[in-house]
Amino acid sequence: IGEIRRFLRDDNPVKVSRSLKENAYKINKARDSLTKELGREPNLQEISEAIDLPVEEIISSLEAVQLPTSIHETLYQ
Amino acid sequence: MDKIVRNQIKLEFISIPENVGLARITIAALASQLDLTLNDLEEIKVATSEAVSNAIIHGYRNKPAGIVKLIGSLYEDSIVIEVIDEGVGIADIPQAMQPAFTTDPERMGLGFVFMQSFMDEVKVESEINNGTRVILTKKLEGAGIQKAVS
Amino acid sequence: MDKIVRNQIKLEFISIPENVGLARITIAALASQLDLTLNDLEEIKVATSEAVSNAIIHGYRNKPAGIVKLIGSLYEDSIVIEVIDEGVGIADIPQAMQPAFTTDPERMGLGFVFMQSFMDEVKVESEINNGTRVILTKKLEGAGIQKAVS
Ligand SMILES: Nc1ncnc2c1ncn2[C@@H]1O[C@H](COP(=O)(O)OP(=O)(O)O)[C@@H](O)[C@H]1O
Ligand SMILES: Nc1ncnc2c1ncn2[C@@H]1O[C@H](COP(=O)(O)OP(=O)(O)O)[C@@H](O)[C@H]1O
Ligand SMILES: [Mg+2]
Ligand SMILES: [Mg+2]
Repeated sequence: IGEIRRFLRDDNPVKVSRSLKENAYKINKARDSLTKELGREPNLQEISEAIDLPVEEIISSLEAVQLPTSIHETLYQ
Repeated sequence: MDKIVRNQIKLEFISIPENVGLARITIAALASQLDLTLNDLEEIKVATSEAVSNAIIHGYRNKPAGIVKLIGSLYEDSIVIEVIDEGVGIADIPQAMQPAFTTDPERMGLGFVFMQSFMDEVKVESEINNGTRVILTKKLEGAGIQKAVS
Repeated sequence: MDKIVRNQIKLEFISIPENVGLARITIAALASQLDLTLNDLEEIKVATSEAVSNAIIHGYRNKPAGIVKLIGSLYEDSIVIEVIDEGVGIADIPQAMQPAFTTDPERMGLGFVFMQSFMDEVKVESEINNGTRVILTKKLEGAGIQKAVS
Protein backbone atom coordinates (compact mmCIF):
# COMPACT_ATOMS: atom_id res chain seq x y z
CA ILE A 1 0.00 0.00 0.00
CA GLY A 2 2.80 2.38 0.89
CA GLU A 3 4.23 1.65 -2.51
CA ILE A 4 1.18 2.75 -4.43
CA ARG A 5 1.35 5.96 -2.54
CA ARG A 6 5.05 6.46 -3.27
CA PHE A 7 4.50 5.53 -6.87
CA LEU A 8 1.71 8.02 -7.44
CA ARG A 9 2.97 10.77 -5.24
CA ASP A 10 5.74 12.88 -6.68
CA ASP A 11 5.95 15.05 -3.56
CA ASN A 12 5.20 18.09 -5.54
CA PRO A 13 4.69 20.90 -3.07
CA VAL A 14 2.56 23.00 -5.46
CA LYS A 15 -0.38 24.50 -3.64
CA VAL A 16 -3.86 23.99 -5.00
CA SER A 17 -4.61 27.69 -5.07
CA ARG A 18 -1.70 28.40 -7.42
CA SER A 19 -2.52 25.65 -9.89
CA LEU A 20 -6.20 26.68 -10.03
CA LYS A 21 -5.24 30.26 -10.80
CA GLU A 22 -2.94 29.16 -13.61
CA ASN A 23 -5.76 27.06 -15.07
CA ALA A 24 -8.18 29.96 -14.80
CA TYR A 25 -5.81 32.06 -16.87
CA LYS A 26 -5.73 29.39 -19.60
CA ILE A 27 -9.51 29.04 -19.52
CA ASN A 28 -10.05 32.74 -20.01
CA LYS A 29 -7.58 32.87 -22.87
CA ALA A 30 -9.27 29.91 -24.57
CA ARG A 31 -12.64 31.49 -24.04
CA ASP A 32 -11.54 34.66 -25.85
CA SER A 33 -9.91 32.88 -28.76
CA LEU A 34 -12.78 30.41 -29.21
CA THR A 35 -15.32 33.24 -29.11
CA LYS A 36 -13.49 34.92 -31.99
CA GLU A 37 -13.06 31.67 -33.88
CA LEU A 38 -16.65 30.44 -33.52
CA GLY A 39 -18.39 33.80 -33.56
CA ARG A 40 -20.27 32.83 -30.37
CA GLU A 41 -19.66 31.90 -26.74
CA PRO A 42 -17.99 28.49 -26.55
CA ASN A 43 -19.63 25.92 -24.31
CA LEU A 44 -17.83 24.18 -21.45
CA GLN A 45 -17.12 21.09 -23.51
CA GLU A 46 -15.44 23.10 -26.26
CA ILE A 47 -13.19 24.89 -23.79
CA SER A 48 -12.38 21.60 -22.10
CA GLU A 49 -11.27 20.11 -25.43
CA ALA A 50 -9.32 23.19 -26.51
CA ILE A 51 -7.08 23.24 -23.44
CA ASP A 52 -7.31 19.55 -22.57
CA LEU A 53 -8.63 20.17 -19.08
CA PRO A 54 -11.62 18.20 -17.70
CA VAL A 55 -14.86 20.16 -17.19
CA GLU A 56 -14.52 19.32 -13.50
CA GLU A 57 -11.19 21.16 -13.28
CA ILE A 58 -12.62 24.09 -15.21
CA ILE A 59 -15.34 24.52 -12.63
CA SER A 60 -12.93 24.43 -9.70
CA SER A 61 -10.49 26.77 -11.44
CA LEU A 62 -13.05 29.41 -12.33
CA GLU A 63 -14.08 29.55 -8.71
CA ALA A 64 -10.50 30.33 -7.68
CA VAL A 65 -10.59 33.66 -9.50
CA GLN A 66 -14.23 34.43 -8.75
CA LEU A 67 -14.91 38.14 -8.45
CA PRO A 68 -15.83 39.07 -4.90
CA THR A 69 -19.55 38.81 -4.36
CA SER A 70 -21.71 41.02 -2.28
CA ILE A 71 -21.13 38.96 0.84
CA HIS A 72 -17.66 40.44 1.08
CA GLU A 73 -18.99 43.95 1.25
CA THR A 74 -20.30 43.44 4.74
CA LEU A 75 -18.15 40.63 6.02
CA TYR A 76 -14.69 41.57 4.89
CA GLN A 77 -14.53 45.30 4.60
CA MET B 1 -47.66 17.18 -17.31
CA ASP B 2 -44.77 17.08 -14.90
CA LYS B 3 -41.25 17.49 -16.13
CA ILE B 4 -38.84 14.62 -15.67
CA VAL B 5 -36.06 15.28 -13.17
CA ARG B 6 -32.74 14.16 -14.62
CA ASN B 7 -30.74 14.75 -11.50
CA GLN B 8 -31.33 16.11 -8.04
CA ILE B 9 -28.98 17.01 -5.21
CA LYS B 10 -29.39 18.46 -1.76
CA LEU B 11 -26.61 20.29 0.04
CA GLU B 12 -26.77 21.40 3.66
CA PHE B 13 -24.11 23.55 5.29
CA ILE B 14 -23.50 25.79 8.25
CA SER B 15 -24.02 29.50 7.71
CA ILE B 16 -20.46 30.72 7.37
CA PRO B 17 -19.25 32.87 4.46
CA GLU B 18 -16.74 30.25 3.24
CA ASN B 19 -19.70 28.15 2.19
CA VAL B 20 -20.99 30.65 -0.35
CA GLY B 21 -18.17 29.54 -2.65
CA LEU B 22 -18.79 25.90 -1.85
CA ALA B 23 -22.50 26.20 -2.69
CA ARG B 24 -21.63 28.00 -5.90
CA ILE B 25 -19.18 25.30 -6.99
CA THR B 26 -21.61 22.45 -6.23
CA ILE B 27 -24.35 24.12 -8.25
CA ALA B 28 -21.86 24.79 -11.06
CA ALA B 29 -20.96 21.08 -11.06
CA LEU B 30 -24.63 20.16 -11.32
CA ALA B 31 -25.33 22.72 -14.05
CA SER B 32 -22.32 21.51 -16.04
CA GLN B 33 -24.13 18.22 -16.59
CA LEU B 34 -26.08 20.27 -19.13
CA ASP B 35 -24.12 21.58 -22.06
CA LEU B 36 -23.72 25.26 -21.11
CA THR B 37 -21.70 28.31 -22.02
CA LEU B 38 -19.46 29.96 -19.44
CA ASN B 39 -21.87 32.88 -19.52
CA ASP B 40 -24.81 30.74 -18.46
CA LEU B 41 -22.64 29.16 -15.81
CA GLU B 42 -21.59 32.52 -14.41
CA GLU B 43 -25.15 33.78 -14.28
CA ILE B 44 -26.26 30.69 -12.39
CA LYS B 45 -23.34 31.09 -9.99
CA VAL B 46 -24.01 34.76 -9.28
CA ALA B 47 -27.73 34.16 -8.65
CA THR B 48 -26.89 31.25 -6.32
CA SER B 49 -24.33 33.37 -4.44
CA GLU B 50 -26.80 36.17 -3.91
CA ALA B 51 -29.49 33.86 -2.54
CA VAL B 52 -27.04 31.96 -0.31
CA SER B 53 -25.42 35.13 1.04
CA ASN B 54 -28.85 36.55 1.80
CA ALA B 55 -29.64 33.41 3.82
CA ILE B 56 -26.41 33.82 5.81
CA ILE B 57 -26.33 37.62 6.20
CA HIS B 58 -30.02 38.42 6.55
CA GLY B 59 -31.70 35.11 7.38
CA TYR B 60 -29.23 34.12 10.07
CA ARG B 61 -27.90 37.67 10.75
CA ASN B 62 -24.32 36.47 10.19
CA LYS B 63 -24.51 33.93 13.01
CA PRO B 64 -22.72 30.69 12.15
CA ALA B 65 -25.24 28.50 13.98
CA GLY B 66 -27.78 28.30 11.14
CA ILE B 67 -28.14 25.61 8.49
CA VAL B 68 -28.65 26.63 4.87
CA LYS B 69 -30.23 24.09 2.52
CA LEU B 70 -29.73 24.08 -1.20
CA ILE B 71 -31.71 21.83 -3.54
CA GLY B 72 -30.63 21.63 -7.17
CA SER B 73 -32.79 19.91 -9.78
CA LEU B 74 -31.81 19.36 -13.35
CA TYR B 75 -34.44 18.97 -16.04
CA GLU B 76 -33.93 18.35 -19.74
CA ASP B 77 -33.99 22.08 -20.50
CA SER B 78 -33.71 23.92 -17.18
CA ILE B 79 -32.15 24.04 -13.74
CA VAL B 80 -34.07 24.86 -10.56
CA ILE B 81 -32.20 25.98 -7.44
CA GLU B 82 -33.91 26.32 -4.07
CA VAL B 83 -32.16 28.13 -1.24
CA ILE B 84 -33.78 27.61 2.13
CA ASP B 85 -33.04 29.08 5.55
CA GLU B 86 -34.87 28.89 8.86
CA GLY B 87 -33.92 32.40 9.82
CA VAL B 88 -35.74 35.66 10.57
CA GLY B 89 -37.93 35.71 7.46
CA ILE B 90 -39.01 38.64 5.29
CA ALA B 91 -41.86 40.91 6.39
CA ASP B 92 -42.76 42.38 3.01
CA ILE B 93 -41.54 40.31 0.05
CA PRO B 94 -42.47 42.70 -2.82
CA GLN B 95 -40.70 45.51 -0.97
CA ALA B 96 -37.59 43.35 -0.30
CA MET B 97 -37.39 42.58 -4.03
CA GLN B 98 -37.46 46.27 -5.06
CA PRO B 99 -34.18 47.46 -6.60
CA ALA B 100 -32.00 49.22 -4.01
CA PHE B 101 -34.20 48.14 -1.10
CA THR B 102 -32.13 46.88 1.80
CA THR B 103 -32.55 46.63 5.53
CA ASP B 104 -28.80 47.03 5.95
CA PRO B 105 -27.56 50.57 5.20
CA GLU B 106 -24.11 49.19 4.34
CA ARG B 107 -25.48 47.10 1.48
CA MET B 108 -26.69 47.98 -1.99
CA GLY B 109 -29.99 46.13 -2.16
CA LEU B 110 -29.20 44.61 -5.55
CA GLY B 111 -29.22 40.89 -4.74
CA PHE B 112 -32.76 40.24 -5.95
CA VAL B 113 -32.11 42.43 -8.99
CA PHE B 114 -29.21 40.15 -9.98
CA MET B 115 -31.26 37.04 -9.35
CA GLN B 116 -34.08 38.37 -11.52
CA SER B 117 -31.88 39.50 -14.34
CA PHE B 118 -29.86 36.29 -14.51
CA MET B 119 -32.61 33.75 -14.00
CA ASP B 120 -35.91 33.24 -15.80
CA GLU B 121 -37.98 33.00 -12.67
CA VAL B 122 -37.45 34.02 -9.02
CA LYS B 123 -40.03 32.95 -6.45
CA VAL B 124 -39.80 33.86 -2.78
CA GLU B 125 -41.72 32.29 0.07
CA SER B 126 -41.14 33.57 3.58
CA GLU B 127 -42.64 33.72 7.03
CA ILE B 128 -41.45 35.93 9.88
CA ASN B 129 -39.30 33.92 12.34
CA ASN B 130 -39.75 30.80 10.23
CA GLY B 131 -37.41 31.39 7.38
CA THR B 132 -37.23 31.96 3.67
CA ARG B 133 -37.21 29.85 0.52
CA VAL B 134 -35.99 31.32 -2.76
CA ILE B 135 -36.66 29.31 -5.92
CA LEU B 136 -34.55 30.20 -8.93
CA THR B 137 -35.25 28.76 -12.38
CA LYS B 138 -33.11 29.10 -15.47
CA LYS B 139 -34.15 27.73 -18.84
CA LEU B 140 -31.33 26.33 -20.88
CA GLU B 141 -32.97 25.65 -24.18
CA GLY B 142 -31.06 23.41 -26.47
CA ALA B 143 -28.54 22.71 -23.75
CA GLY B 144 -29.28 19.01 -23.71
CA ILE B 145 -28.00 16.52 -21.19
CA GLN B 146 -24.32 15.74 -21.52
CA LYS B 147 -22.69 12.41 -21.16
CA ALA B 148 -21.48 11.38 -17.70
CA VAL B 149 -18.87 13.78 -16.34
CA SER B 150 -17.07 11.38 -14.05
CA MET C 1 -11.27 15.99 24.25
CA ASP C 2 -13.37 16.53 21.16
CA LYS C 3 -11.92 18.28 18.17
CA ILE C 4 -13.53 21.48 17.04
CA VAL C 5 -15.36 21.23 13.71
CA ARG C 6 -14.48 24.20 11.52
CA ASN C 7 -16.95 23.43 8.82
CA GLN C 8 -19.43 20.70 8.01
CA ILE C 9 -21.47 19.95 4.94
CA LYS C 10 -23.90 17.26 3.93
CA LEU C 11 -24.59 16.36 0.32
CA GLU C 12 -27.30 13.97 -0.81
CA PHE C 13 -27.69 12.84 -4.39
CA ILE C 14 -29.30 10.17 -6.52
CA SER C 15 -27.14 7.18 -7.39
CA ILE C 16 -26.19 7.96 -10.97
CA PRO C 17 -22.59 7.90 -12.23
CA GLU C 18 -22.63 11.62 -13.14
CA ASN C 19 -22.71 12.36 -9.44
CA VAL C 20 -19.34 10.79 -8.71
CA GLY C 21 -17.75 13.86 -10.30
CA LEU C 22 -20.14 16.17 -8.48
CA ALA C 23 -19.29 14.62 -5.11
CA ARG C 24 -15.60 14.91 -5.91
CA ILE C 25 -15.87 18.62 -6.79
CA THR C 26 -17.83 19.39 -3.64
CA ILE C 27 -15.36 17.58 -1.38
CA ALA C 28 -12.49 19.29 -3.20
CA ALA C 29 -14.14 22.66 -2.53
CA LEU C 30 -14.46 21.81 1.15
CA ALA C 31 -10.89 20.50 1.41
CA SER C 32 -9.59 23.59 -0.38
CA GLN C 33 -10.66 25.66 2.59
CA LEU C 34 -7.49 24.21 4.09
CA ASP C 35 -4.29 25.30 2.39
CA LEU C 36 -3.41 22.01 0.66
CA THR C 37 -0.91 20.78 -1.88
CA LEU C 38 -2.14 19.35 -5.17
CA ASN C 39 -1.03 15.91 -4.04
CA ASP C 40 -3.15 15.97 -0.90
CA LEU C 41 -6.15 17.20 -2.84
CA GLU C 42 -5.70 14.56 -5.54
CA GLU C 43 -5.57 11.82 -2.91
CA ILE C 44 -8.72 13.07 -1.20
CA LYS C 45 -10.51 13.21 -4.54
CA VAL C 46 -9.51 9.68 -5.55
CA ALA C 47 -10.52 8.20 -2.18
CA THR C 48 -13.89 10.00 -2.30
CA SER C 49 -14.53 8.82 -5.84
CA GLU C 50 -13.80 5.21 -4.93
CA ALA C 51 -16.16 5.25 -1.95
CA VAL C 52 -18.93 7.02 -3.87
CA SER C 53 -18.68 4.73 -6.88
CA ASN C 54 -18.81 1.71 -4.59
CA ALA C 55 -22.04 3.06 -3.09
CA ILE C 56 -23.55 3.45 -6.57
CA ILE C 57 -22.17 0.32 -8.26
CA HIS C 58 -22.22 -2.18 -5.40
CA GLY C 59 -24.50 -0.64 -2.76
CA TYR C 60 -27.30 0.21 -5.19
CA ARG C 61 -26.26 -2.25 -7.94
CA ASN C 62 -26.21 0.58 -10.48
CA LYS C 63 -29.87 1.38 -9.97
CA PRO C 64 -30.55 5.13 -10.05
CA ALA C 65 -33.25 4.99 -7.37
CA GLY C 66 -30.87 5.09 -4.39
CA ILE C 67 -29.72 8.12 -2.38
CA VAL C 68 -26.04 8.49 -1.50
CA LYS C 69 -25.15 10.71 1.46
CA LEU C 70 -21.82 12.41 1.86
CA ILE C 71 -20.82 14.21 5.05
CA GLY C 72 -17.67 16.28 5.00
CA SER C 73 -16.18 17.68 8.20
CA LEU C 74 -13.22 19.98 8.36
CA TYR C 75 -11.08 20.13 11.48
CA GLU C 76 -8.05 22.30 12.15
CA ASP C 77 -5.68 19.55 10.97
CA SER C 78 -7.80 16.92 9.23
CA ILE C 79 -10.75 16.21 6.98
CA VAL C 80 -13.28 13.43 7.60
CA ILE C 81 -15.48 12.19 4.76
CA GLU C 82 -18.37 9.81 5.35
CA VAL C 83 -20.03 8.07 2.42
CA ILE C 84 -23.33 6.42 3.28
CA ASP C 85 -25.67 4.26 1.27
CA GLU C 86 -28.75 2.28 2.17
CA GLY C 87 -27.99 -0.47 -0.28
CA VAL C 88 -27.24 -4.18 -0.14
CA GLY C 89 -24.50 -4.03 2.50
CA ILE C 90 -21.26 -6.01 2.79
CA ALA C 91 -21.32 -9.58 4.17
CA ASP C 92 -17.65 -9.86 5.14
CA ILE C 93 -15.92 -6.48 5.58
CA PRO C 94 -12.30 -7.70 6.10
CA GLN C 95 -12.62 -9.84 2.98
CA ALA C 96 -14.09 -6.96 0.94
CA MET C 97 -11.12 -4.79 1.94
CA GLN C 98 -8.51 -7.35 0.78
CA PRO C 99 -6.50 -6.17 -2.23
CA ALA C 100 -7.93 -7.58 -5.47
CA PHE C 101 -11.09 -8.87 -3.80
CA THR C 102 -14.19 -8.05 -5.81
CA THR C 103 -17.65 -9.49 -6.24
CA ASP C 104 -17.72 -8.19 -9.80
CA PRO C 105 -15.42 -10.11 -12.16
CA GLU C 106 -15.20 -7.06 -14.42
CA ARG C 107 -13.62 -4.93 -11.67
CA MET C 108 -10.18 -4.91 -10.14
CA GLY C 109 -10.96 -4.89 -6.45
CA LEU C 110 -8.59 -2.01 -5.73
CA GLY C 111 -11.01 0.64 -4.43
CA PHE C 112 -10.36 -0.04 -0.75
CA VAL C 113 -6.62 -0.32 -1.45
CA PHE C 114 -6.65 3.21 -2.86
CA MET C 115 -8.73 4.53 0.02
CA GLN C 116 -6.31 3.00 2.51
CA SER C 117 -3.20 4.19 0.80
CA PHE C 118 -4.42 7.75 0.32
CA MET C 119 -6.16 8.34 3.64
CA ASP C 120 -4.86 7.94 7.19
CA GLU C 121 -7.85 5.95 8.37
CA VAL C 122 -10.60 3.97 6.62
CA LYS C 123 -13.47 2.63 8.74
CA VAL C 124 -16.29 0.57 7.28
CA GLU C 125 -19.61 -0.18 8.95
CA SER C 126 -22.13 -2.30 7.10
CA GLU C 127 -25.17 -4.43 7.56
CA ILE C 128 -26.67 -6.76 4.98
CA ASN C 129 -29.71 -5.15 3.29
CA ASN C 130 -29.28 -2.06 5.43
CA GLY C 131 -26.39 -0.32 3.79
CA THR C 132 -22.81 0.76 4.25
CA ARG C 133 -20.97 3.68 5.82
CA VAL C 134 -17.35 4.35 4.91
CA ILE C 135 -15.47 6.88 7.06
CA LEU C 136 -12.32 8.31 5.54
CA THR C 137 -9.93 10.49 7.57
CA LYS C 138 -6.96 12.39 6.27
CA LYS C 139 -4.59 14.34 8.51
CA LEU C 140 -3.35 17.52 6.99
CA GLU C 141 -0.73 18.66 9.39
CA GLY C 142 0.49 22.14 8.82
CA ALA C 143 -2.16 22.77 6.17
CA GLY C 144 -3.80 25.41 8.30
CA ILE C 145 -7.16 27.00 7.69
CA GLN C 146 -7.12 29.41 4.78
CA LYS C 147 -8.90 32.68 4.69
CA ALA C 148 -12.41 32.56 3.29
CA VAL C 149 -12.36 31.06 -0.16
CA SER C 150 -15.65 32.50 -1.34
N1 LIG D 1 -33.04 34.98 3.32
C1 LIG D 1 -33.45 36.18 3.80
N2 LIG D 1 -33.90 36.30 5.09
C2 LIG D 1 -34.31 37.48 5.58
N3 LIG D 1 -34.32 38.62 4.86
C3 LIG D 1 -33.91 38.59 3.58
C4 LIG D 1 -33.45 37.38 2.99
N4 LIG D 1 -33.10 37.65 1.71
C5 LIG D 1 -33.32 38.96 1.52
N5 LIG D 1 -33.82 39.54 2.64
C6 LIG D 1 -34.22 40.95 2.78
O1 LIG D 1 -34.34 41.53 1.48
C7 LIG D 1 -33.52 42.68 1.37
C8 LIG D 1 -33.04 42.84 -0.03
O2 LIG D 1 -32.15 41.76 -0.40
P1 LIG D 1 -31.08 42.00 -1.57
O3 LIG D 1 -31.81 42.47 -2.78
O4 LIG D 1 -30.25 40.80 -1.70
O5 LIG D 1 -30.20 43.23 -1.04
P2 LIG D 1 -29.08 43.29 0.12
O6 LIG D 1 -28.67 41.89 0.44
O7 LIG D 1 -27.99 44.08 -0.48
O8 LIG D 1 -29.74 43.97 1.29
C9 LIG D 1 -32.43 42.48 2.41
O9 LIG D 1 -31.86 43.72 2.83
C10 LIG D 1 -33.18 41.77 3.53
O10 LIG D 1 -33.89 42.71 4.32
N1 LIG E 1 -21.00 0.42 -0.62
C1 LIG E 1 -20.88 -0.92 -0.83
N2 LIG E 1 -21.99 -1.71 -0.77
C2 LIG E 1 -21.90 -3.05 -0.98
N3 LIG E 1 -20.73 -3.69 -1.26
C3 LIG E 1 -19.62 -2.96 -1.33
C4 LIG E 1 -19.63 -1.55 -1.12
N4 LIG E 1 -18.35 -1.10 -1.23
C5 LIG E 1 -17.59 -2.18 -1.51
N5 LIG E 1 -18.34 -3.30 -1.57
C6 LIG E 1 -17.84 -4.69 -1.82
O1 LIG E 1 -16.43 -4.70 -1.62
C7 LIG E 1 -15.79 -5.19 -2.80
C8 LIG E 1 -14.44 -4.51 -2.96
O2 LIG E 1 -14.57 -3.13 -3.23
P1 LIG E 1 -13.40 -2.37 -3.99
O3 LIG E 1 -12.12 -2.60 -3.24
O4 LIG E 1 -13.80 -0.95 -4.20
O5 LIG E 1 -13.27 -3.13 -5.38
P2 LIG E 1 -14.24 -3.11 -6.67
O6 LIG E 1 -15.16 -1.93 -6.56
O7 LIG E 1 -13.30 -3.00 -7.82
O8 LIG E 1 -15.00 -4.41 -6.64
C9 LIG E 1 -16.76 -4.93 -3.93
O9 LIG E 1 -16.56 -5.80 -5.02
C10 LIG E 1 -18.09 -5.17 -3.24
O10 LIG E 1 -18.41 -6.53 -3.17
MG1 LIG F 1 -28.33 40.37 -0.86
MG1 LIG G 1 -14.66 -0.05 -5.96
